[in-house]
Formats: sequence, C-alpha cells, structure tokens
Amino acid sequence: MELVLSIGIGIMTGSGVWLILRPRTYQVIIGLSLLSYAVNLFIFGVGGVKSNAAPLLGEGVDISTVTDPVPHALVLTAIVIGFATTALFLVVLLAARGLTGTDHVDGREQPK
Amino acid sequence: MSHTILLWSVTFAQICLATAMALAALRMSRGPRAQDRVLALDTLYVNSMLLLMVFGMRTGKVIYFEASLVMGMLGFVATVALAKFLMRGEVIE
Amino acid sequence: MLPYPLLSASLVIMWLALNGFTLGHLILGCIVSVFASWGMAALRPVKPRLPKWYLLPKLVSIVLYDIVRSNIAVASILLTGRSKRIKSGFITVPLELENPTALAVLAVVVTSTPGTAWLEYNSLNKSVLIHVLDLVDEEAWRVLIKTRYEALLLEIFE
Amino acid sequence: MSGWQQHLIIAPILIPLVAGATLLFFDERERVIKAMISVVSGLALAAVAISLFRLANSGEGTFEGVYMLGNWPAPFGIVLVVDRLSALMLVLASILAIPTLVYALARWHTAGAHFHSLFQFLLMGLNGAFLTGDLFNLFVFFEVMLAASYGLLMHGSGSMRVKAGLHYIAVNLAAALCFLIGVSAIYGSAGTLNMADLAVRIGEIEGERRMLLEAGAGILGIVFLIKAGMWPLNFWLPGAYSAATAPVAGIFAIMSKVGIYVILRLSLLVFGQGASAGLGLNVLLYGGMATIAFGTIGVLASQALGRLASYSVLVSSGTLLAVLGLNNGMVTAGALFYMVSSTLTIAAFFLLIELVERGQDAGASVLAVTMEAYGDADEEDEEVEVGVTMPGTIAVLGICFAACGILLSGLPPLSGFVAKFAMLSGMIGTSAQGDTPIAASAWWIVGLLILSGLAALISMTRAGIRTFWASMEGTVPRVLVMEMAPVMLLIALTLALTIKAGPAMSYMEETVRNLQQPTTYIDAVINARRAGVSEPSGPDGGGGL
Amino acid sequence: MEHASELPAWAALLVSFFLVVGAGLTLIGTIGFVRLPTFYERIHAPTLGTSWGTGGIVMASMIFFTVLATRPVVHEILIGIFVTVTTPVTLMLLARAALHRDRTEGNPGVPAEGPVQSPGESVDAK
Amino acid sequence: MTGEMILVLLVCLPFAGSLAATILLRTDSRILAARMSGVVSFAALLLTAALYPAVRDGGKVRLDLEWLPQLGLNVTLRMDGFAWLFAMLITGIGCLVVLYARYYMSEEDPVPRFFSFLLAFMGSMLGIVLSGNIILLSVFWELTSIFSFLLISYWHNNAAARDGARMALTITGIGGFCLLAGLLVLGHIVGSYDLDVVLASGDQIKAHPLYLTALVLILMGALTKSAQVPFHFWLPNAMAAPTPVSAYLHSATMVKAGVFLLVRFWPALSGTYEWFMLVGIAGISTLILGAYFAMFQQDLKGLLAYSTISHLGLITTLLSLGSPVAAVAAIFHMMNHATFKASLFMAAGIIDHETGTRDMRRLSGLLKYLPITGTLAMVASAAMAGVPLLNGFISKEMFFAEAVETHADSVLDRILPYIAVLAGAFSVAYSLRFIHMVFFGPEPTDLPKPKPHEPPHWMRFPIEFLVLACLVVGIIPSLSIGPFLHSAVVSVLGDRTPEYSLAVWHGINTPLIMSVIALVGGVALYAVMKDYLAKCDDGPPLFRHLGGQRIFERVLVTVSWKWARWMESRLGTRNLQPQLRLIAAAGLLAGVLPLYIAGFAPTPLAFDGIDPIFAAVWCVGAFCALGAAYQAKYHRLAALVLLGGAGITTCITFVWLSAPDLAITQLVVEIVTTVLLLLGLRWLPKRSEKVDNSVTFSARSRRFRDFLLAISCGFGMFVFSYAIMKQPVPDAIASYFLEKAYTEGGGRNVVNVILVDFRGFDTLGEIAVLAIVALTVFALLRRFRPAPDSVDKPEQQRIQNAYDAERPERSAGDTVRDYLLVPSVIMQWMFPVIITFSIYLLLRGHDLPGGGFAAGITMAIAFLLQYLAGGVRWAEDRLRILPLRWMGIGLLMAALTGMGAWLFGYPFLTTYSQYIELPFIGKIPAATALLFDLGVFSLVVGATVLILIALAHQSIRTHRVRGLEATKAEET
Ligand code: NA
Ligand code: NA
Repeated sequence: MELVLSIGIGIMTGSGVWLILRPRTYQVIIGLSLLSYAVNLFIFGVGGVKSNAAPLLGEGVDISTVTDPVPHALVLTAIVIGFATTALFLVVLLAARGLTGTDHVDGREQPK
Repeated sequence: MSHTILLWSVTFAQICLATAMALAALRMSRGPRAQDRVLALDTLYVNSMLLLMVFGMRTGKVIYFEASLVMGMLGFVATVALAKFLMRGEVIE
Repeated sequence: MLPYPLLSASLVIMWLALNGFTLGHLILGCIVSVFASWGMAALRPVKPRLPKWYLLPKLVSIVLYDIVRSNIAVASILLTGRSKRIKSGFITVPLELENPTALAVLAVVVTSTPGTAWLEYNSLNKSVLIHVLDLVDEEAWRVLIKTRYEALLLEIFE
Repeated sequence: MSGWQQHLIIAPILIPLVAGATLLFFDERERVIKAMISVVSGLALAAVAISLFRLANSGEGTFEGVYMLGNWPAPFGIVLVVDRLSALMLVLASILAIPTLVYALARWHTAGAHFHSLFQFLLMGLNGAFLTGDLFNLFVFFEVMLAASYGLLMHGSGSMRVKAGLHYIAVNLAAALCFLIGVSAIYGSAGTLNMADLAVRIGEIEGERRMLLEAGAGILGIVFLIKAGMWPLNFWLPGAYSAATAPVAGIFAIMSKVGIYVILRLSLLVFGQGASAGLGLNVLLYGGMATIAFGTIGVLASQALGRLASYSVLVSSGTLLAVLGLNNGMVTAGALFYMVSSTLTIAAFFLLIELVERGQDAGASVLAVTMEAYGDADEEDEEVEVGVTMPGTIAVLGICFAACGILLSGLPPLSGFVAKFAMLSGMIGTSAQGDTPIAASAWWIVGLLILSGLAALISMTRAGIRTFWASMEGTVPRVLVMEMAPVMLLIALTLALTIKAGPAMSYMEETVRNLQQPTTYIDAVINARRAGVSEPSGPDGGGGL
Repeated sequence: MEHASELPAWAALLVSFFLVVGAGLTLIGTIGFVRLPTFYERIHAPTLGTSWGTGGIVMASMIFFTVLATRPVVHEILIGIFVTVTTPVTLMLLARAALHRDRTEGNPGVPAEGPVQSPGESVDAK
Repeated sequence: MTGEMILVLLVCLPFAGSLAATILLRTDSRILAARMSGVVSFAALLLTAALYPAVRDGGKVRLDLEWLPQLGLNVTLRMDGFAWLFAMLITGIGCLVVLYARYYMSEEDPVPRFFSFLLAFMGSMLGIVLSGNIILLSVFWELTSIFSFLLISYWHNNAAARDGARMALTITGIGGFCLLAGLLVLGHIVGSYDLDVVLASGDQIKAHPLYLTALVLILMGALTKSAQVPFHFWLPNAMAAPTPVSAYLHSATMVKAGVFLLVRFWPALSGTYEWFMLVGIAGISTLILGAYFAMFQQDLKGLLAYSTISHLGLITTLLSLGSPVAAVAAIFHMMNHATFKASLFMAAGIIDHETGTRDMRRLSGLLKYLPITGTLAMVASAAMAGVPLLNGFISKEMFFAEAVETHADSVLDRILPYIAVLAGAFSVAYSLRFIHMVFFGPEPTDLPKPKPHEPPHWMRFPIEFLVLACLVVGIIPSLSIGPFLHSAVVSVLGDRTPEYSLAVWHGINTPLIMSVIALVGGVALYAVMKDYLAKCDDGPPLFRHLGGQRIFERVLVTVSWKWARWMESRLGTRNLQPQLRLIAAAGLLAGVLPLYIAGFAPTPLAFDGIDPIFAAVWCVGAFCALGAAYQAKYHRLAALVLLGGAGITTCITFVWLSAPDLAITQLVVEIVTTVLLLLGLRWLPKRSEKVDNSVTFSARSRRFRDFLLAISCGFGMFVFSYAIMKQPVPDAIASYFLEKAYTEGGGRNVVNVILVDFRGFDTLGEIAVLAIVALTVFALLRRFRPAPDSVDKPEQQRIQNAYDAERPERSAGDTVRDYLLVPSVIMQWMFPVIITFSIYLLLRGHDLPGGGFAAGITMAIAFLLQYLAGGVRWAEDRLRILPLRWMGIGLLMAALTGMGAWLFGYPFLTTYSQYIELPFIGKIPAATALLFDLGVFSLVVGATVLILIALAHQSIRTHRVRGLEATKAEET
C-alpha cells in the first residue's frame, strides 16, 4: 500500500510541479491543486497507512490497532486552508487578468 | 462458505468497478468533446461511489457510508456546473 | 409551520434512516425537518398538488420493472456487440403535463430507464425531445411514454 | 503568573480575533465605529504586550508564561509560550500596529473593503506565530498572517498591487506546501509537534529516522528562508512590499522578521546542536551574505523609493540571517537589537514614502491613475480631502527622510548605528574573544555591512536630493498631522532606543542567554501544570472541567 | 472479510448475486460508454450504472449489513434515491448542451429546434 | 562649575542652540538666529577657555557616563591639552564665522537653518575632539560628515552644491565606515574602546597581527576626511558651499579632523614602517600635488581649497615621520593654517560678495576698492606663503628642518627635502598670484557687480582678528601660542615630548636656506607663468581634463547605478516562473542534501501487501493527474475534469486508508472548488492550440529543464514519502489522544475531538484563514474589472439570445428557461434535503465522521445549487443570505465558547462534556465542543457562500456596466 501511495504522491507532485512552472495562471492553479492533493496525501501517509482502522472509538475497538489520528486532523486543516488559498488565488488571477488583459503569470506576454 | 462466496463476489465487484473507473478515465482523457469528459467525470463519481460501498462491505464498517452518500447526493453538483458552463458559457447567471 | 408536510415527513424518514430509529432522533429529526422545509418555503417553488399521491407506489413499481427490463435490454445490446448495428434516434413527444414537478418526475423516469434520454423540453409547444438508443418503432415509444407514464402522472398531479 | 494574569498570554491572539469578527457586523459606511474598534483593539494589544514584556523580563531566566490551550498538557495539546523573545516580538508588533493604523485612518482604510478586519487578523496571525509552541499551530498562524497579508497587499486594488499579489500568493502557496511537508515529516519521524518535546526527542532519534527528520527540517527551513527573504528565494519581496499601500507596507516591515524569529527560535531550541546544525548554519551564513549583497545591489539600483525600501528589507534580513549563521551569542544579541531597530526604521520609511511622493507629480499621478482607473465606478468613494498644507511640512518631511537615511545606512546618532556597532563589535571588536583570530566569514560580513550602509547612504542621498531638492519645487505635499505623527513616533522610538541602548541591549543579551539555555524553556513547557488537575499530566480528570 | 463469516449462506448468496449484477451492469455500462460511437448513444450507457448498477450494490449492502447487525439497515436506500434523482439532472443538462453545440456548429444528425415535427419524422443519429 | 559639567555643557550647548534655531525656522528671525548662534559659540569659547587651568601641563578632565556599558561604548568625554587647543580653535573660529555669516548671508536665504546646521556641526566637531571613547569619536565623526553635507548643500537649488555635497558625504562616508571598522579592530586588539587605554597600548597594537588592518582602515577615515590624495577631489567641489562654511569646515575644522585623528593616535599607531610608508606617501603626494594644482586654479576658493589640501598634506607628511619634533610641528601648523586660511576664505567671500565673481581672470585691481580687505588678505597670503614674521613661516621652518632629517631610510625620505622646497615654491607662487591678480593690475572691466566697496566693519572684523593672530604668533611665538602649544604637545607625546624652540630666528641653517630658495623660486615661477595663468583654463595643464570629480562621478554612476541595475536584473527576477523554479529546486535540495550527507540508503521496495484494486484506483488517479498536467494549457475544461478525477482518487484513498472524515471533507471541497474554477474560467481568455505553436529553441530547453525538475521533485517525493511511511511513528502523541478522546474529550471520533478539542486552536486559526480569504475575495471582486475581451456575454448566450430574438414566438431568455425548467425543479427539491444532511454531518461529527467544516461546505453547496438552478436574481430574491453575519457569528461563537472556560478558571478552549439525561430520549451527549463546531459551521457557510456569490455576481455586474456604457454611447 505504501508503495502505491507513494508512487501516486510522486506522480501528483511531478505533475503539479510541472504545472506551477508554466506561464499561464490557469496552469498554475491546477498545479497548485494537484500539489495540495499530493501534500495532503503525504501528511496523511506520515502516520503510517492502515486499511480499515479508522480512529473511531467504540466497543471492541483496540486503540493500539487504529491509525494515528493526528495526521488526519492535520490534513483536515490543510484541506481547509488549501481550499481557501485556492479560492483566493483564483480570484487574484482573475483580477490580474482583468487589469492586465492577459492570463500570463507576469501580467504581460513574454517575448518568445 | 459464505466467507468464500462473499470474498469472491466482493473481489469480482471491485475488479468490475475499478475497471469501470479506468474506462471512465479513458473516456475522460479521450473526449473527444467536452461533454464526453464531463459525462465521464459523472460516471467516475458513480463508479467510485459504488466501489466505496463495496469497500464498506468488505470491511464490514458502516462508517464509510457517508463518503458514498456525499458522492451520491452532491457529486452531481459539479457535473451540473460543468454542463451549464458548456451550455451557457457561464455557471451562475 | 409545516408548509410541505410530505417533504417534512420524508425528511424525518431520511433523518431516521441516517441516524437509526430512536425517540431522541425522531424529535431531533422533526426539528431539523421543520428548519429544512422553511428553507424550501423560502424558495417559493410552484407547490405541487398531489391529490392522488397513493398512486405513486404504482408508478414506482412500474418504473422499477421497466428499469430492470431496459437494463437487460441495453446490457445485451452492449454485450452482444449489437451496438454497431442498432439504430438510435431522436423522437419528439408532445406532452400534456405542465406541472414542472410532474415534468421532473417524468424526466427522471425517462432518463433513469436505460435506453431513453430526456434531452430538451420545449415549453412553447409543450413537447420533449427524447433520444432512444434502440429506436425500432418511434410511435411505439411515443405511445409508451404517453400512456404508461404521462397518463399516470397526470392522474397523480392533477 | 496566576489567575487572570495567566490568561493574558492568549489575549494578543484573541483581542484582534474578536475585534476582527466584531467588525464584520458593521457596514463599510460606519467608518467611525470601525476605526474605533480597530484602534481600541490596537491599544489593548499594546497594553497586553507591554505587560507580558514586563512579566517576561521580571523573572531571572524562569518561565511561567506557558498557556495550555484546552487545558491539555504539552506535548499533546497546543501551548503558547511567552519568553523574552516572544514578548519582544509581541511588543514590536503592537508598537508597529498603532502608528500604521493611525496612519491608515487618515485615508487608506477607505480604499477598499474590510481593511480593519484584515488588519486585525494580520495582528492575530503575527502574535500567534510569536506565541505558539507548536509546529503545526505555527503553520496555521503563518497562514492566518499570510492570508491577511494577501488581502492587505491588494488593499486598494490596482494593476500593480494585483500583479504583485499574484506572485506573492503563488510563492507563499508553494512555501505553505513545503511547510506542510516539513512539519509532517518531522511528525512522522519524531512523533510530536510540540517544539519543546521535539527538542527533547531529537536527541534520541537515530538512524534513518533521524535522516528523515533532518530532511523534513531542511524543507521546513526553506519556508522560513523564503519568508525571511533569503536570496535567491526573495524576488517576490520587493515587488510585493513596494506595491502595497503605505500603512500595509509599514506593518509588513515585521513580516519578514517572522521568518527570522522562527529560525532563531527553532535553530536554538531544537537544532542547536547535532550533526545537522552545521549545515543549517552555513546556509544561513552564506545565504545571508548573498542576501546582503543582493539587497545592497537592489538598494543602489532602485529608482522608486518603494523598491529602495523593499531592498532595505532584504539587507536587513540578510544581515540577520548572516549574523545568526555566525552562531555567536554576543553578535546575536546585537542582531536582536538590529532587528528591532531596522523594523521600526523600515516601517517609518514606508509610511514616509507615500507622504513624500504625494508631493511629486509622478508618484501622485500614478496613484491617481490607479485610484481612478480601477476604482469602482458604481460605488463612488466620496472624495476624501487629503491633508492640508501645513507650515513646515517640507522641513518635517525632510528631517524624517534624513532620519530614515541615517537609520538605513547605520549612521549615528540613531539606533541604526548602535545596532550595527553592537553586531560589529561582537564580530571584530572588543567582544570578539581576545586571542582567537577573527573568522574569515566575520570579515566578509563586516565588509558587506559596510558596503550595504554605504549603498544606503548613496541611494538615500540620491533619492533625497531628487525628491526634496530637485523636484519638489513649489509643490508642498498635503499631509495630515495624523499621517506625519506616526512617522515621527517611529523615528522617535529609534532615538529612544539609541538613548536607552544599554538597558535594551541588556534585554537582548538576556534573551539570547535564555535561548542558548533551551532546557529552561523545555522544562517550563513539559512541566506546566494543568488547571484543576493535581498532577502535571494527571489521571483522568473526568469530564474535562 | 472475517467479519462476514457469520453471515448465513442464503444471505451470502443473495448479497453476492446483487453485487455481481450491480458491478457487472456498471462495468457493462461503462464499456458501452467507451465503445459507443456518438455522444447521444453514449449518454445511455452510464445509466446502467446509475440504475440497477447502483440498485444492485445498494441491495447487496442493505442485506449484508442488516443480516450482519441483525437490525434493519436501510440508509443505503438514500444513496439509491439520490443517484436516481440527480443523474437525470446532469444527463439532461449535458445532452442539451451537446445539442446546442451541434446545432450551432451545424453538425448533421441532430434535430433542429423549433415547432414540433410531424410525428414519424425523426432524424437518424447516423 | 566642575570640569566634568563644563565638558557636558560644551558638547550639548551647540546642539541645543541648533535645536533652538530649528524651532526658529519659520520665523523671519535672521538676526535673532545669528545672535543666538553668536552667544552660543562665544559661551562655548569661554567654557573652553575656563578649562585651561585643568589641562595645562598634561592635565586631563574626564567624564564617564554609561551608555552601552556591555559593549564598552560609553559617553566618555575627555579633555587634554591637545583637545583644548583644538576646542579653542573650533569655538574661536566658530565665533568669528558666525559673526561673518551674519553679514554674509543674504535676505532670501533661510538663515535660521544655516545657523542650526552650523551650530550642530560645531557640536559634532567638539564631540570628536572631546571623545574619550573611540566609538563615541566615530559617532561624532559621522555627524560632522552629515552636517557638512547639509552645509555644503545649503543652496540646494544649485546643482553644483548638491553634487559637491553628495560627493563630500560619499567620500567621507566611506572613510567613516572604514574608520569605525578600524576602531573596532583597535578595540579588539586592546580589549577596550577607551581612548586612554588605547593610547597606552601602543606596543601591543603595533605587535598585533591585525595592526596593518586597523591602520589601513583608520587611515581611510583620516585621509578621506583630510582630503589627502587620492581622496582629495571632494574638497574643491565642496566650495559650492557658502563661504563661511568653507572658512569654517574646509579650512579650520572638519578637514583638520583627519589630521587630528592622526595626531590623536600618533602615540598608538605611529613609528612603524607601514605607518611611514602609508601616511608618508599620502602626505607627500598631497603636499606637492595640492600645491601644484592650486597654482592653476582660476576660482579664488578653488585656489584656497587646493592650497588647503597641500597644507594638510604637509601636516600629514610631518606626522608620517614618526619623530616627536615633527609631531610638534604638525600640531603647530594645524593652528597656523587654520588662522591664515580661514581669514583668506573670508576675504575671498568678501570679494565674491562685493564683485559677484570669484574668477581671477575677471578680477583685477581691487585694492583701490577694497583697501583694508586687500591689505589683510596680503598679510594672510604672506603667512600662507611662509614669509618670515608670520606664523606660517615658523611652522614651515620646522617642517623643512624635519624634512632634511633622516627618519626611515628610503627613497621617500631622501627626496623629501626637494619636494618640500618645491611645494614651498609652489605655495609662494599661488599666494603671490592670489594677491597680484586680484588686488593689483588694471581696473576690473567685467565684474557682475561693478562698484565693489568695503563691507561693513563687523564683517571684516574676523579677518582682522585672525590676521592679527598671524602676526602675533609670527612675531612672538613663544609668548603667544607657546604655553598652549606646549600643553597640547605634552598631552599627545607625554614622556616623548622633545625639546623644541619657537624662535623666529635660528640663525642661518639649512631650513632657512630652503625657505629662501622656495621664496625666490616661487616669485620667479609666478613671474614666468603670470601671463599664461591670466588666461588659461581652470585647472592644471596636464590634469585639466582628468578631474577627480569627473572620474568619481563616472565611477559612482557606473558602479552604483549601471552595474547595480545590471546585476539586479541578473541576480534577481521579476517573473514568477524562475521564482517558483528556485523554490522547487531549493525544496528538493533541502530535502535531498541532509539525506545525502547522512548517507541515506533508499528503503527497499516492498511489493507485498498491495491491494490490487487500490493500485488500479491509483492507476486511474495517476492517469488523471498526468492528463491534467498535459491538458491544462489548451483544454482547460478537460484539465478541470481530470483534476476532479485525481481528487476522487484522493478521496478513495482516504476511505481506503481509514480516514472517512477526510474523504467527506475532500469530496465537498472538491465540488466547491470545481464550481469555483468554472466560475473563474469564464473570465479567462480563449486559448487555441493553433495560434501559438511557434516554439523556439530556448522555450523548448526551458521546458525540458522544467520537465527534469518536475520529474526530480516527483521522484524525490516518492522516495521520501515511501521512506517515511515505512517508518512507524515513534511513540507518538497519538496514543494519548486515543486514550483521552472519549474519557476526557467526550467524543468517539478521535479526529474530530482533536479538531475541536485537543487542537481546537488550530481549527480556530483555520477558520480565521477562511474568513480572511473570503473578505479578501470580496474586497478584490468589488473592484473587479473584466478584461475587454471577456466583458461580452459568452458566445453560447449570445447565440441563444439571438435565436430567441429571431423568432416571433419566443421571448428573450426562453432557451435558458426551458433548459433549466425540469432540472431546476429537482435542484430545488434537493435544497431541504442537503440542509438536513448538513445538519446531520454537523451533529454527528463528534462521534462519527462529519463535523462542522464538512457540514458547513455542504450547506454552502445547498445554497450554491439554488444559484445554479435559478441564477443570481432568482436566488437572491428568495434567499437573503448575509454571509458576513454568518462569518461574524461563527468566529465569535467559536471564540466565546473558548472563553467560556475562563469563567470556571480554566484556560481558553477547555471543553466541558457530559451526557445529559432527558426524559423519553435518554442520554444525549452535550459537549461545549459542539458549540465550537457550530461556530466553525457558521463561519464556513458564510465564507464559502461569500466567495462563491461574490464571484457569481461578476456576470450580472458587468452586464450592468455594459448597459450603462451603451446608454451613454446612445446619448452622445
Ligand atoms: Na435513460
Ligand atoms: Na422573440
């Protein structure tokens, strides 16, 4: 499982990094979203991955077998903050596009 | 006995659904037009929802149910927005 | 207080289905459903009248049956590879239904049934454009929709 | 600290939070109420910060300033810690907040929506970052601070601000991702998020786990270096700072110091010793020197005053980084003094620039263009009468400008000189231990500091001559007392810092001594007692209370 | 799947049946979705998954958990209802959008918008 | 009054006077400012004089005040004989200059400012002289630079004054910084910054390996300040200053600060070979070059400036020799030069004032008009030329005597006598020229002010006084200056004080012969060059076009402007892509380097235990991620859809790996994000693959580089995350949470308990972030202006509207109405359902997956759906959502819940949970954490709705704007 997840994280990171290095604001925002998926999964994976061991207490739940809940809480916070910042970045890129007329990240078309 | 039967059927179901997801993803990337991709996303949503339900059965836990419910209940919102964007060029008028 | 009793009841049922049936949840569900139906009231939808709501189960069972049948039909088309040979097409069905809710129910029925898809409703001439996957006999489809579903819906909603 | 006093620790976070939330209930048109809430919050903050400062300074190396949120003991819950360093930063932040706020009240707070809320949230983020003793909570407060800074940076809108905002946000989002990777890697390899606990555990971690921890710490370090503005991760800074409106740039003066603060805190608390300490120190040292060099070049190359000021921020950051890289207690104390001095200076300078440029046609017209073209035609902002021609305006502006120039180039008699002297004295002066030869790196820093001072001198005279003597012919800028007073206050503070250099430096030295003795901090955090529970990490207390 | 060992055989068989049917139909639908040549035909394929595909798995799950917990577990039915109710919305909106696009681009094979065509007049999709 | 108090008063008084003058700035109190300055400087003079008894014969007055005692920087004021002599010079000439300036400054000048700066300068100069701490000395040193800058640029509308001032500040500033460094090194060597300690540690200093470093740095300070070659060129350019400034700063005091410093540290630093070479070369070259340049100046003040440079070179040369007698001569010459040069400057100022020019080619025969001034100038010039019976003669004789002595056997030493004579001859020549060309010869013809006459008596008085001093000292040196000089010498040289005599006549000896040669040679030289000099261009023949000023300006502009700009553009960037590239690379490096150094061996891959279904799901996820990356440029919608696919994979992963909370949250966020991006997509420009497919080589290589970086980052993250996942979290804090979540947190869902209780503070911060972002979005969008090509309605709408418009049976908007007729019914009916579901998520959160955040977003989706179904107008007609209220209430509720604990004496956010027994219903959990979660919920609803709605509003807003524009166009 770790292998699959970490390959997935790697691919998402690679795609995200590629995109944030592109010149169009839309590419950057997609890249940032992909990167935040990757990072969220990374945080999540740090606690060790276990299937079917949700940290929910109840009768018959042995707390030594459930997964580490801390990374989950961290990911939740990270998701929320990621959502907020994505929204913000979107609006800023729209505002920039409106003011500069271009969707280039630098607000002007680069000479080729 | 029932364990074996269930194991096989659950595994079969999961394979089917995973394959279905892969096919939906294929259509998603192939298009050819935007509406195909959007429809593929919707299909992917449904397939994943089903996969998660089967997963819930495999683990015997009902706690994963809400995730499926959210997909079933709210998944269409994104697709509606996409479809409306295709039709009107604008999501909220 | 309860602008949509049927809705409120359904929401209570939904609440109980989600939480399990206990007295506490019944009370809580009632409170929640009241809030939710106030929300609905705020939207001021065209309030559907359901004089013959007891016919609904009939509709449901017909639809369920049809869905099973068309599931098999479509699945066999897809499985046997007939998909290359079948003739699909559009049909226009004039409707008498006007109530939007009833139209919505009809749309759900048509679309949920594999093999038919509701494409476009034209409010001017009150007709609907439907796409049929295996269009052998147009008129048969038209009749099917009008008699099997529309008639029943007209009965329920008017 | 006991009773109500104990809750004082969280007040620097809650006051702006509540103020910011309360402000949401008032319409944009109710400017007076909004301004009042904001100012009252600022004053309350300053009062709290000063009381905490006095409390922190009263003890002889003892810590009582640990606040366990939710009454959960460290390392499980989040703790806030007040020590000399964080108290100093709190005071600095609130001292900066009041003048900038007053300045903004003259006109800028109406240039866009929700200025006051954003301002309060920025203070909340800053104070939280200074107080928290938890790595992930630090991330959260960084985000609070940054989110507010995004809003404030683009306050007033306009093409330049939005473009700068786009870059600023993109860079900070990338940094935030690194932050998360770093923190979670540290959690994954050390099993804790509490800084004090981490400091305890780090000694016991070995093997592969330690390598992973170091890698995580390295990635985390990049984040703080980005925030602190280390070359080559600092190109966002001049654009962002120079595009911001004056009061915003003024309060931003402390933002780059947050990165420095964290580096100082973590490097001495957690990574003070061990194999990886050396590498990090070298990065700070050489990166800092490169930053000074780059900042110096930028100061020289800047035509616009805003960019000059921004590059001065870089010089200041570079100086601090390089000096921290030397890892020499005496010098670090000087660096703390320098940090305070340069923050005040840069804030004053940013506030001043707008007033000075108001007299110039070019600057004023650029401003007018942005205000006209991008202002909303639908909601006519009523024309605010900006300033009146005061007698002696030019003279006062000129004196303030000269004071900023003197401060930036580290000339006497203001605190810039004392700060520079304190650092230099630690590197090559009497404080550099008698017989050991002075390190080559110290010489390099000395050279760079001298060059940077010289560059500031050349650039500031060039700019001053251009603005005051060559172009401000006849046009006297219209400046309000409300705008001038904050600048003068900040400069007066640098003067006070000069006069009281002795006591101030004692505080800094004591601060550094505390930082170099992390066990006090660690013990205070780990052994803090829960309220209502007899044991420090007592038995199950039943239902919470 | 150790937890399922106590399940009686009849239930296991029933569950398996619904599972296989549901998942199978979904897969078939998706295969059709990939293979069918035109968009208007493809739109039918996923409805296999949203109708009895979902229905089968919902049934399987309900039976499974009901028998296992020896109390009625019916909340899955909500999923069925919501999927049934919401899928038409997306399909309608999408298909109409496609229709509009085809009409604007003047693609052959789509009926023109306007007054009702006389009965019997339909347009061949091919 | 004690000596200590006098010291403090002496330093403070001028600054206080300066402040007072600043306050008088706006008043028209020219005379008042001058009078006050006069009183202040005269009082300072008296105070200084009063200290004489204390400093006579090696006495000292010393005062210590703590300033920065930890670092050895204290306000130590210390006066000895030498400092006294200098202080007398500063205050005495200060008085005279104030008096002179009172008449010199014109009506239009802002006189109070002038006196303010002048007094401040006087204070700084006194500070240098009186500093007993070398760092304090450096403080005052820099202050003199600053005030000199302000004084030179006094007439700042004159470009020459601005440039001259800047040059002076730059040069002396460089020197000042070096001096500070040098003094610090000196402190390092000695272990103290106390002047007395430093002066007592000469041997230790000279033996220290850092001696040369300290020496060079200190000399940089001294030589720049004293305008020694090659730093001399600022002084002639500083002549743009008002003449009182030139007289005071550039002859008597500030330029003397450099040589003062050399004298001050003479006991500690001199006497080594390095000292001799460095100081000697500078001094000798300055001596000769200054004199040579002075001859060719056409500007009166230029001539005096170069002459000053030359005389400072003379003093420096004397100090370089390392012999005590030479040091005596240096001190003596400092005083002499100050007297005659200040008077000459003032005379030049009068000439300028009366004739309107300082160009010697235009001046002629002025003696007729200015007989008294002319006479005084002649005497002073004679002193400058070293004519017997004047003070300049005596010190020059001493210089010649020292020049012939052998000090350190070297070429320099051997050529010194010849150079000394040559320089003497030059100085005779330019002195003669000054007098002859200005006061003699034909009637002036081409004066800007044709009728010059004598100035008011009190303006001339300072010159008279100084000339008188030249005469007195020149005739009876040992009776006049003798005792004071002796005190000074003793205080500097201490035990090494030599025997010297100040007699006018020492008999016929080598120095006298040298003097005669110089005098005769100088007269002859002038006679030969007279005609050439009367017409030639300004500046010496060979170097005329190679002005130090021009080189300086050129270098300054090149280095500080052109190079800086070039380097800024090279070392920095204003583009985003390189910055992100650097961050990615830095992050990669920061992660890899520690691993590499520590010798990290990648964890071997374990293929067992992989769930193939999970792997298949990830195949889909990876495929979607790569697809999104591939399509994002030209097929934005495709990229968005593929991003959704990647998001679904993430969700499934969360479910699969036991994090149902995360899955739910991720899902709802995913949905809202998709809608958000779609809302934004409408405002982005069309992009077509066909248009921009011209790819250059550089673009391609850039792409390849990015590709490599992306692959590396991806691979790095793969290795890193695999390694870290394989490490079980050590003894984590997690077990505590698992143990206490139910017993003390009152919840079964540990994740939620962490969120609202254990780490509720994080959540508080996180919702604050959301609130802030919503506010920012709102504020930004209020001023949103779409790009011109996006203002129009989308193409689809235009076509559909046109279609509706064409047909008589249809009305506008029919298409969209029909389009949404059926779907909107279902979307409306979903509204209460989703609300119910959101409340469900909220209430169960503490025990089961859900929670305030997911519930809030779900609620927001319910609202969003109505906007989708009916449009903005329709929805807002029905739903009055006040997002700001929701946000405010949410934040306050969360904060107040936390504060509630205070009432019970617990810290912020301490929760209280209990099971409440209700009739019929049974036990229900009641935790304050739920209130907190309710706050979260409220805030999230408000913030999400605010963001979405603010974006959605842009469409109708721009339509409105367009409508307004259209009507405006019709009207015109
Ligand atoms: Na269908
Ligand atoms: Na029409």
